[in-house]
Amino acid sequence: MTTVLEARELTRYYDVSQGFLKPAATVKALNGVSFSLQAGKTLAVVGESGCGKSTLARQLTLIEPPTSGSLLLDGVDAAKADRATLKTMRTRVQMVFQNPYASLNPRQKIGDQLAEPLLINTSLSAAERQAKVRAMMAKVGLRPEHYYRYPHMFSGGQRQRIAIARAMMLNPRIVIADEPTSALDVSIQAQVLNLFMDLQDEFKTAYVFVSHNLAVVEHVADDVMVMYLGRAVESGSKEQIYSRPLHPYTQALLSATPSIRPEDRHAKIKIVGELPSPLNPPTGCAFHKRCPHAVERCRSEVPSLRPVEGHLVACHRAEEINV
Amino acid sequence: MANVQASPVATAADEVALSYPSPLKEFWQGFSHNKGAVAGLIFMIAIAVSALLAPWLAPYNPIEQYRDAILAPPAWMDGGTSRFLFGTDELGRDLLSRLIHGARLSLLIGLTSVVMAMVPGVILGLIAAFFPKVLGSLIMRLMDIMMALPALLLAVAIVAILGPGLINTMIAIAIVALPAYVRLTRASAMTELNRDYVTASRVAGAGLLRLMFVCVLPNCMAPLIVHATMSFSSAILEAAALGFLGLGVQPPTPEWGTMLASARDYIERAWWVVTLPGVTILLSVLAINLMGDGLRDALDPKLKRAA
Amino acid sequence: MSLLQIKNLSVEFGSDKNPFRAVEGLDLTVDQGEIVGIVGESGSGKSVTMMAMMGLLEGQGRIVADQLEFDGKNLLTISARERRKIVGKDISMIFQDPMTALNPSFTVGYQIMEVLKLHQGLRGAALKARALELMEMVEIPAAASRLSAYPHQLSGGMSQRVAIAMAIACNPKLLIADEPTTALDVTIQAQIMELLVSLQQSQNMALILITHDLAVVAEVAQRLAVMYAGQVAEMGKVPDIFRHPTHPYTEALLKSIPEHSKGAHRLSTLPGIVPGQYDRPSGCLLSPRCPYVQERCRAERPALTPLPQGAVRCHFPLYDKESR
Amino acid sequence: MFSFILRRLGLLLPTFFGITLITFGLIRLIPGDPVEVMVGERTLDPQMHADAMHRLGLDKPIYLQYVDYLHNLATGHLGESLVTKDSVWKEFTTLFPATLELAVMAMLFAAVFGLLAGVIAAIKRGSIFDHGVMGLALTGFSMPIFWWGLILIMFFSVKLGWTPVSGRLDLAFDIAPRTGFMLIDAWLAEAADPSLNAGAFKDALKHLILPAIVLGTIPLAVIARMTRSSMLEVLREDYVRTARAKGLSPARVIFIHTLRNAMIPVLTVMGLQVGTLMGGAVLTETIFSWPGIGKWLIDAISRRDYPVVQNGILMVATLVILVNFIVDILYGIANPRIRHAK
Repeated sequence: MTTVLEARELTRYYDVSQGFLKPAATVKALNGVSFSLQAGKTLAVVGESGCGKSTLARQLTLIEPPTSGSLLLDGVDAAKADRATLKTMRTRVQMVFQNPYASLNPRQKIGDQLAEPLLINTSLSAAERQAKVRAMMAKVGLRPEHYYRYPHMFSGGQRQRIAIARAMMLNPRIVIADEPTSALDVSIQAQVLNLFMDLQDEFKTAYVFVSHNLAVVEHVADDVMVMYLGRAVESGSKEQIYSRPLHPYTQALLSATPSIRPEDRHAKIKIVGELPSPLNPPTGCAFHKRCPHAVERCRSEVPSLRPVEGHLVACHRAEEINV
Repeated sequence: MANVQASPVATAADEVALSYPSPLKEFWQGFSHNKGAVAGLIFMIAIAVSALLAPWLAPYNPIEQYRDAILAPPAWMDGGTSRFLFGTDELGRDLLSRLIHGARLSLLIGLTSVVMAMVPGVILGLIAAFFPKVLGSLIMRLMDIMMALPALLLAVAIVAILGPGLINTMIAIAIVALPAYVRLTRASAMTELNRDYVTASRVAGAGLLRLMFVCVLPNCMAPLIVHATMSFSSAILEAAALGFLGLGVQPPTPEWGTMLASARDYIERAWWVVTLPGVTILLSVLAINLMGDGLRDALDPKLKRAA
Repeated sequence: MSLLQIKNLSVEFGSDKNPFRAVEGLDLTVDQGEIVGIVGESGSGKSVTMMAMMGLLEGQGRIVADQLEFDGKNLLTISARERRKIVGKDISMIFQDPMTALNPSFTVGYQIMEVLKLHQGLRGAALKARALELMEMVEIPAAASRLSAYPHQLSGGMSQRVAIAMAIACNPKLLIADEPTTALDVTIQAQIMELLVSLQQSQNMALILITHDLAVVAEVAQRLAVMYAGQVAEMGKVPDIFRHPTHPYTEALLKSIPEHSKGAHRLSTLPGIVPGQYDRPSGCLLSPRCPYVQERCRAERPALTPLPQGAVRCHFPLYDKESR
Repeated sequence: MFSFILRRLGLLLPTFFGITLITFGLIRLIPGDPVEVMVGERTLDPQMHADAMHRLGLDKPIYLQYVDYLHNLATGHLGESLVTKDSVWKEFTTLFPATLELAVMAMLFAAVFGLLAGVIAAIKRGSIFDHGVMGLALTGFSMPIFWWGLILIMFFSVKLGWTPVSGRLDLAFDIAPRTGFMLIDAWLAEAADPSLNAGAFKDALKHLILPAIVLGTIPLAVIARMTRSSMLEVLREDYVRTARAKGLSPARVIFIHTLRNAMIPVLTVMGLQVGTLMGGAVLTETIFSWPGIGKWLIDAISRRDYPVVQNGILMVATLVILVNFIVDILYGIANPRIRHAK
């Protein structure tokens, strides 16, 4: 097992203008997240809007530097790499986006878009590039004549295949998939998920799979990290998270996910309140305002991620509430 | 392991994809759907042809004065002769020849000023979009200032400084048109920059110039082309207005607006010297604007969906 | 008698030369106080059906039906004015995206009170009190102050609650919820679904739940209609269909849910995509994608056949495997 | 709301300073010796030249000249006309009401008919009325208004004799300027002394009507087109569907739920038309010999009266940004999203 990607206390803050003559507010979109990703494995990042999962995905592509913390790719720290090294490092992380209609350039032919990564990063001839593109198109289930078509001529599912093909062109070590199936219909979602699994089998690519859909995550993930308001609240292997969730938020999420076998499920946990605004985060544990188990300590003290029952949980009362 | 090739997934979708026309054909379908646009296009082609072939098409030299036929009415009126189809002006010059040669000038001014405004406008707009913090807001404040000065007044002021004439008219009109291009380019580039395909190109390692001109700019072209036609027509109008105020191209050069200005005093005696140049300006501008509407229908996907 | 009876409803868009049938031969009945789910993928015509019934297509679609009756009133022959007395009062609807469903220029209170003024003639203090009561019914915290809030000041979940408050303002007999939770976060989804069900029970409304998510239907609905390309593929009771789907499409849809293939490496998929405007097959609409397809399916379009517990549109329904 | 206005004001100031930079630079960009240009004499005694340079402050470093210019502006010294020797500020204030009267009438004409035509065209989308109105609007938008003015004069004044050819009032009337708005002044004079000034108001109105139509033509076309497209866009919004689903009457859906939101972009466009109006006023006032600031500026340019050109343009630009500022504020009132934007 080799670690291809490691994040250490990664943070990303954004300054948000509050208006004229007011100081800009700082949004802590990502507030100290650490994980490591093994070659050929899938880490799923789960959470609701504002939890920082999309910010994390952007960070991992190395196109903007983190506010603090470090990102190690094959053991090399991206922040300490020189320009040339960074450029080659970037080719090893590629990305697939949520909205298949926005992730392809509407004015460029599919073939040209797939060839773009090769054109920029390799010295292959035009013919070699085309051959590679055609081979990849066949792999993702596109037909040769699609080469000269424009994105608007494809359905959502096909576009997502094209986007996956583009991400795979440079044979990256890691693919970041940000909600890649949430805009697709159920039957198309299944096709795309299968494609992800097949490509992973063939190329041994590691995935960071960002999603809010716990059912999809359960299918694709090896490891799961649950995020809430910029922090990881629980992380561990898929089996651990799904069979014995320890954090009240993870429990709530699992309970809130509708199931086609509702009778199988444990008691519903009613979770009250809105998602907190990242502009105005609660003190202490970010979840305490909605947590059924919150005590005084949760209001004042930020819980750290610590090992409980073999995986990591950020809850002061993890042991007490899970007897 | 990966036996995806055999997947029949693409088959059903292929028939759909096959029925899509090529982009050019699709554009023409959208454009020709708008009958006004087609009429405008035909009219403009006629104007452009007569402008190009002016020395051969025009029956007379536009500045030649026929003293025996001052203010001769058009051929179809009482007293008109077939010698001067559209009549003559106050100095006995053939109106038709002057209108045909005037088309050259108007199209030249229009085209040149569009290019002179569009190229720097697009570049400034892209810079403003890619560097929104310092450089971008600096550019935009500058454009705000230029926008605050009424277009015609600014053009008049520029000509007042530089002096009247053809080149200065073009420069004045181009400067006046610049802010609109900058704003439009910036606005559409900003929207495109937020789209995932730009991030995808970035992740693929695309550099700044590639992002600007290969990735983003082609997607901003639709509104820019539409705007370019509209600014082409307003350039013709502004050139004529400057000519009318005596600040544009100087007589005896046959310019439509200048023709109107010098004919003003004969409005009661000879309506044609005022009416014909005006109608020519109106029809040309209208034709271009009709084309602009057609282009918008054909190019702007947002409006296309709505139809 | 059923509250809502639809027989053989078709909705056609486009020109006469180039028509597109978004809904074709749809039958549906809804009884008082029940929850009916309508499930289908995008473009299956599930929203169009309900919009047609409510008269919201604004003359764009041509509506044909044998019967379209709500609460004893024939919606086909009724005048627009009469229809408006029912719509928003006895039948009301909430939509998918709560952030765009409220008018940004008016306060939440104004928009709720507008319905009450129109249909119940409330004025003054009574109006305000009822609006406040509704806000509390949909569990909006600090309801009194939220009445003067603008929609952009509310979160998606709160906006959907406001939309629900507007929809239930006149105690409707039927509430149509068109993908009410799709645009919301998981935990908020659960809250909204729970709210809808509890209101449905306390007000004794009928609820039509339009969704693409089978799991949502499995949790709350009693009956279910599965739509495919503008037609009802299968109709029946929720437990029956989830245990023994009779239409190949329903079966495929269920199987493609990741939860269904727990532990499997690959998901079972339905190849291809839903036919669009130009590529509708002449036979059964599912025939190009159906794993059980036979000659007859390609040639002949099946009719909706009644079953003891519902109906199915298939020449070879899955319950009698012997006939294949 | 207060902080919203403050924010907008913050954007306004740099624009204003930018404009002063431009108008300051204007004179200095003219090729040739500034004193010669100003005085208009080719050969000047060197001592007199140096005196003139000193008197005009042109011997100071350029940034100090700019500071002086700003200081003069702040204390209301806009210089004097080289031709009339009157202060520019005085000339501006005497002439401005004429332009304002014309512009207000033109805008009123454009707004009323433009909104009406746009709304009806949107409601009756695809009808003959829609096509007709939009065709006319595009024609109006393409109109060379100096020619349009001449044609109207030719038809209504010369041929039919319905309206006067030029000016603001017949010479037979002698009306003391009180507000500067001829309509109001004439009405006041008529009310004060009906025997002497009978018909003055009607005459003033007759003088105003053609120029207002000419000046209002392009804004009318722009407003009609914008209103129609904005209405059509809003009619497709989800909240309009919600309004229909509430059982509201079509009139209520259109006039309460659609029009209000559709007005937001129309308002912006109306604000932008103020610039067009000021530009158009130059042409319209020239054609109709309307004694306003448009004609004043053109005359100044042709007479090379640089202080008038410089500060006249500054005044006009200031006016335009002020009006746009007011439109911005109105925009905020019409659109709660903007008002509350952080």
